[in-house]
Amino acid sequence: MSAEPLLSVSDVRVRFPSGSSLTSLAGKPRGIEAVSGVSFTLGRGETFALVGESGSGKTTLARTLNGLQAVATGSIRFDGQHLVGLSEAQMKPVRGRMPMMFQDPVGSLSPRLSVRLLLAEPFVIHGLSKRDLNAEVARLLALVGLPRDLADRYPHQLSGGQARRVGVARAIALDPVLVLADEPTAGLDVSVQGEVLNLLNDLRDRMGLSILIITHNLHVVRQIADRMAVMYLGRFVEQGETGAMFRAPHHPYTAALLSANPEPDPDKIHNRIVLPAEVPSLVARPSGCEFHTRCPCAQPLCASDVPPPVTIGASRLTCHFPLSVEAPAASASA
Amino acid sequence: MTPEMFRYTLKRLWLGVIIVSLAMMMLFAMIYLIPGDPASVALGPRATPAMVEALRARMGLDQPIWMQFVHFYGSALRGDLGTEVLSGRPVLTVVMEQLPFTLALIGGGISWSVLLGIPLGCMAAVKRGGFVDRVVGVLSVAVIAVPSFVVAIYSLLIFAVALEWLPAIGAGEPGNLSSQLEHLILPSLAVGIGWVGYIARMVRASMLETLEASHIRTARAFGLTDRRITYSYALRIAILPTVTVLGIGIGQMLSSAVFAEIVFARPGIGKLVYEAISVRNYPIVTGALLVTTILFVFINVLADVVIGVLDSRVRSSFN
Amino acid sequence: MTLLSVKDLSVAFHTEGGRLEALKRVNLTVPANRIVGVVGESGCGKSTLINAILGLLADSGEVTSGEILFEGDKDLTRLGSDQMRALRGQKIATVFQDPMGALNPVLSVGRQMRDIQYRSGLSRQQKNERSIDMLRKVRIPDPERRLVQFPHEFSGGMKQRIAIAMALMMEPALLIADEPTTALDATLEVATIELLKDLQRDIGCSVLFISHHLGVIAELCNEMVVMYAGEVVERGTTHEIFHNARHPYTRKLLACDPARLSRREPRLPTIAGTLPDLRNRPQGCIFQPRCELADEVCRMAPPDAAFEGSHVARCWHAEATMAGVSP
Amino acid sequence: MLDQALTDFPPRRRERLAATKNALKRILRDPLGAIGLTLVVLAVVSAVFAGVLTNYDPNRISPMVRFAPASLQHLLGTDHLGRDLFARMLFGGRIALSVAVGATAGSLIMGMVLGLIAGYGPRWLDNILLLIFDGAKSFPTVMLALTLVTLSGPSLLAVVFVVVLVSVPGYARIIRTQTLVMRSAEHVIAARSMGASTGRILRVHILPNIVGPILILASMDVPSVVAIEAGLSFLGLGVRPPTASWGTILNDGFSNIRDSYWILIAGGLPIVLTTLGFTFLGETLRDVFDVRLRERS
Repeated sequence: MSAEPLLSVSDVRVRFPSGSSLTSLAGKPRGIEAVSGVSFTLGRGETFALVGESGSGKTTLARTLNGLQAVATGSIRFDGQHLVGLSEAQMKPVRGRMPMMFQDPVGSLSPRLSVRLLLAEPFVIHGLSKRDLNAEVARLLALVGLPRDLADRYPHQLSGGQARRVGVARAIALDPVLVLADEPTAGLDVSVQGEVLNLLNDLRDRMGLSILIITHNLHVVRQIADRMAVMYLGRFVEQGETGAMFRAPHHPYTAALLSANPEPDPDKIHNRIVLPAEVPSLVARPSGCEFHTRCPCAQPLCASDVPPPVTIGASRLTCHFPLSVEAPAASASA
Repeated sequence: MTPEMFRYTLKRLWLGVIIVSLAMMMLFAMIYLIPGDPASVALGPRATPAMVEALRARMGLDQPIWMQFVHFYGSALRGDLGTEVLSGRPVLTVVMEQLPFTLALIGGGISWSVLLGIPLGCMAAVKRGGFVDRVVGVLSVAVIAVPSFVVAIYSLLIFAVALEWLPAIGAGEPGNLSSQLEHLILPSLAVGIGWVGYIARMVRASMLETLEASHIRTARAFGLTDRRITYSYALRIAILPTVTVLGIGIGQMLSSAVFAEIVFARPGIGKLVYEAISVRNYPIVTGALLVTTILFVFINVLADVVIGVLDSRVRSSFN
Repeated sequence: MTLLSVKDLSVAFHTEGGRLEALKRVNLTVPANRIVGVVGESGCGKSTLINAILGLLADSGEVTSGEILFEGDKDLTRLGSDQMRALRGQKIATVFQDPMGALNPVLSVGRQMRDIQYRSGLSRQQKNERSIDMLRKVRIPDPERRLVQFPHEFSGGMKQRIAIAMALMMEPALLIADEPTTALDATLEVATIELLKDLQRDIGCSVLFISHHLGVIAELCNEMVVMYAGEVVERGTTHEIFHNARHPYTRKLLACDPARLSRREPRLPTIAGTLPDLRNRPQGCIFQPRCELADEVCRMAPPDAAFEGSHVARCWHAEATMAGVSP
Repeated sequence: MLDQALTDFPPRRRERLAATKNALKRILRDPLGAIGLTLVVLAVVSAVFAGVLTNYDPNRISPMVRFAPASLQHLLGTDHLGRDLFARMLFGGRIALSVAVGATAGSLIMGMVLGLIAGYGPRWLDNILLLIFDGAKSFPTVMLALTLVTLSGPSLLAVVFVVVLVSVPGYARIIRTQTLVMRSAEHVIAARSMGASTGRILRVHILPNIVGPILILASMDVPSVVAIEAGLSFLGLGVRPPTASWGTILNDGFSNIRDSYWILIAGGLPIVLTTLGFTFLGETLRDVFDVRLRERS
């Protein structure tokens, strides 16, 4: 790992406009903050996982890194280059080195293009169509373990697992250094899920890729991620080394998420932290610590004061009353 | 009326006002851009340049364009659509005199299309692939395709001229309802028949789609009767697109009504305009266009409000 | 006592590409007051099974053999549509997967809850009171006010809880839950499972719980059924199957779940091969083309090998798997 | 750049041909589709070969044979001026079809451009365009046509202009909605994430997915264009007499409705057959090509 991390994100905020067009014309930039002051770094060859409930801002964050979503404030540094404020044209080469994989395996493939054209697309977009595209397509298909004759099929003729592999092949077409994988196993059966994760792991080992993976499956995180971050209402509430966080979560929300993970063992006795109520809306964020409305350990202080960042071991978190190592939730991890 | 509904209605009305102003702006632009000067059109080819100039001044056409527009817009707002060239009566009065006849005709057309179209569509959807479905399928396409004025001419030829079952021309004796209704049958059928087919198809399609929805499966799984599922769970949703489309349909029926009035020599806006064209009575033509446009826009507003009442999702997603 | 027993049920669909055998000789029982899980990957026939039980198979589908006995004597495959409808919602209630689409979007929640009580003979007021009670039971805050609201005014988790409230309102003998937690976040998922457990205990009904999530099945169910390509390959108590799986498919399926791995593995286990084409089933054992233990004998239809208790596996080598490697 | 990709991977022509053949077969399998296709072909052929199919000049007046009923001499009889109605019908078809094709193509192209701009452009532009579409659509078609023709004088060009004006907003709105849906579709975001330019996204990832249904829709709109042309000509506001148009024939017949019904048949029958043909064909095309419908079966 070189001295400078491959990707460093610092205090990034992303806002979505809301309200009618008339009020926005009136010059009042109301909006909701979907990503709210996120900072992290990602080293070369490292796998970093983002976890959190739906609507916590995971996908928005990944799209922001790729330049699909404008940054309101903050900075993103990728491979020695600042990304915030780049034009579409300047962003283009970056996107070749930092491709994205999308949730819906079939839906993320253009329905009227054959697999051949889909796989050739990255080369065409990046002005590399002088290469022998047929050979490139064959190489990519082999790389992801798909038969050559699949090249003339259309997305709707592929199974979920096959479409996912085509998605992976497209992502690695231009020898990237970082892959942003948004729920790469969503909607896949467990037996196929393993294949896709193994493929990603292989590619990481062979090509030295870094991977940013978004998933809600914590078991997947434990299997493939080196480090992880837990998002809640657009913020990182805790981030750290995966093994340590599974062993000893310090933020009550992390502990609750980890415990809310049914395990395939009927004899397991669960020490579950059941969270009351539902996730607050981004439009009306709670005061103080934003998790206090659902936190089992909330104190009066939590409702009034924003918690400061704390470092415990390798974990960084924002909480007034972090859990000790012997937290009850620790028993939930295997 | 709930406050939410009130707000929605108000917003929808406001949008209607904006659209009408925009349409007026476009109308004005078209009048201005089209080669051909309203004054010379009104006076005909044998007018001397001096006569044209005089009329131009009288109509305000010699003023700068923005002044003309302000004038045009301002007087329209006051209900002043100009005066008829020949009789000197206000255009609005002349148009309004004829409007009820046209509205009656459109009302007749809507009655045909709703009273026949909705039940036919329902029947076709419920017994999908059955006899009714197939007959309705072919017939509805056929009646949609054939232009209404052709229907008008042929029905006049067959039922009035050849068979003499129904009266051929006029709107019936004033004050005699049965005579008026008798005179309404053929023209309103010509106006409405295409829409019978259109609505039948529409109801059928959206009914089929709704019946496939998962909440219908839920209702079945709770053992609700087929009758209740069809008529109060599915039809309520399936009818929604029909309401919107009927709003638009009224605009198209207005077009058909123009032809029906001319073919059946019925009083009404269409006949008024047609006769105005032949004598180059130009303010009547634009005045009638403006009145019918406003009518059409606000009928659509009404349709949207009705949808809002029927479907709470629309209300809250608006804006 | 057995509440529901499915015996040798086969269901076929007529499709453009030919006859598709969606279910083949399916056997399972749901004892009274128990929760039975059905687990399997996509295309295994879970939904067809539910639709067959509810009598809601599509027009192109047909029960070709077998019976579905409910409360001992009623064969659901032979009941008329009126008799079947009398059972649905009253004796057999269902919660479906999609919480967003499960409720009618243009009718208020209260109206929909009243409508399903149409056979109760209660007054409108009484029906509303019962609805409010049920909403309270599924922990919907402020149920009186909520009753007049429309589905789009509720969150996904709340909608699913309303669906559960509706299903349990008539105190059915059997609740069929078709992946009711799949569309929910993990925190909501466990809350919903806890809720289902509590309500099942209160009402004393049986539950047939369909899921592809092994963890949820393990936590919630007393017994379970493993399906593969339209067949029940193994069934037994949850304990037996998670600890002593006999069918090679079950063992593979369990091995694939990353949650079962105690350590971080460089390679996650997978099942080689793909699901067979149900229009053209392989000869003999359905899993044989993908099975490492397959041999000549597997080309013949395998027996339902019975073990201690209710444990059954449809495999020639069920004994051998037992002796083989542990999962 | 797409073109380059396509030359690198030439689409296999044989496959395309087979697909076309297959589609044709499926259209003909449906009785409505077969009738529709036959009628459309008939209309097109009779308009194109009008000069070959009849020896009569459609405008030649023969006072000797006024109001002649149908006979071998005059297949559809003659009108009040003794003109051969069969010839007038054939030449009228030329007017009807050229207006229909020209105006539909024109509106389609304009609608597509505006719809793509509204759907993929900035939101303020979308809002403005939407208002303009709504404004333009709020005129009742025939009333607007009457006004414009009054101002500009009757002409074919005015008819085409009216048709374009009233149909562009409809097409544009549909294309806009589809574009909006596509814009947030995952495959388009995926293309953006790879760095594809806006032009490429519109051309390769959006347009091909919406153009099919729109073309089918346009083919189903041909009847209403035919109706507008014939209708305005019927009122004497489209084609100037003595030029033959189905509408002017109908007008001649209508003026003489008590003397000779066959003039009405010569004017009305082709309108009925053409509109039915296009509608039946369009319906079948939709059933054959609409992916959503196909998936359901």
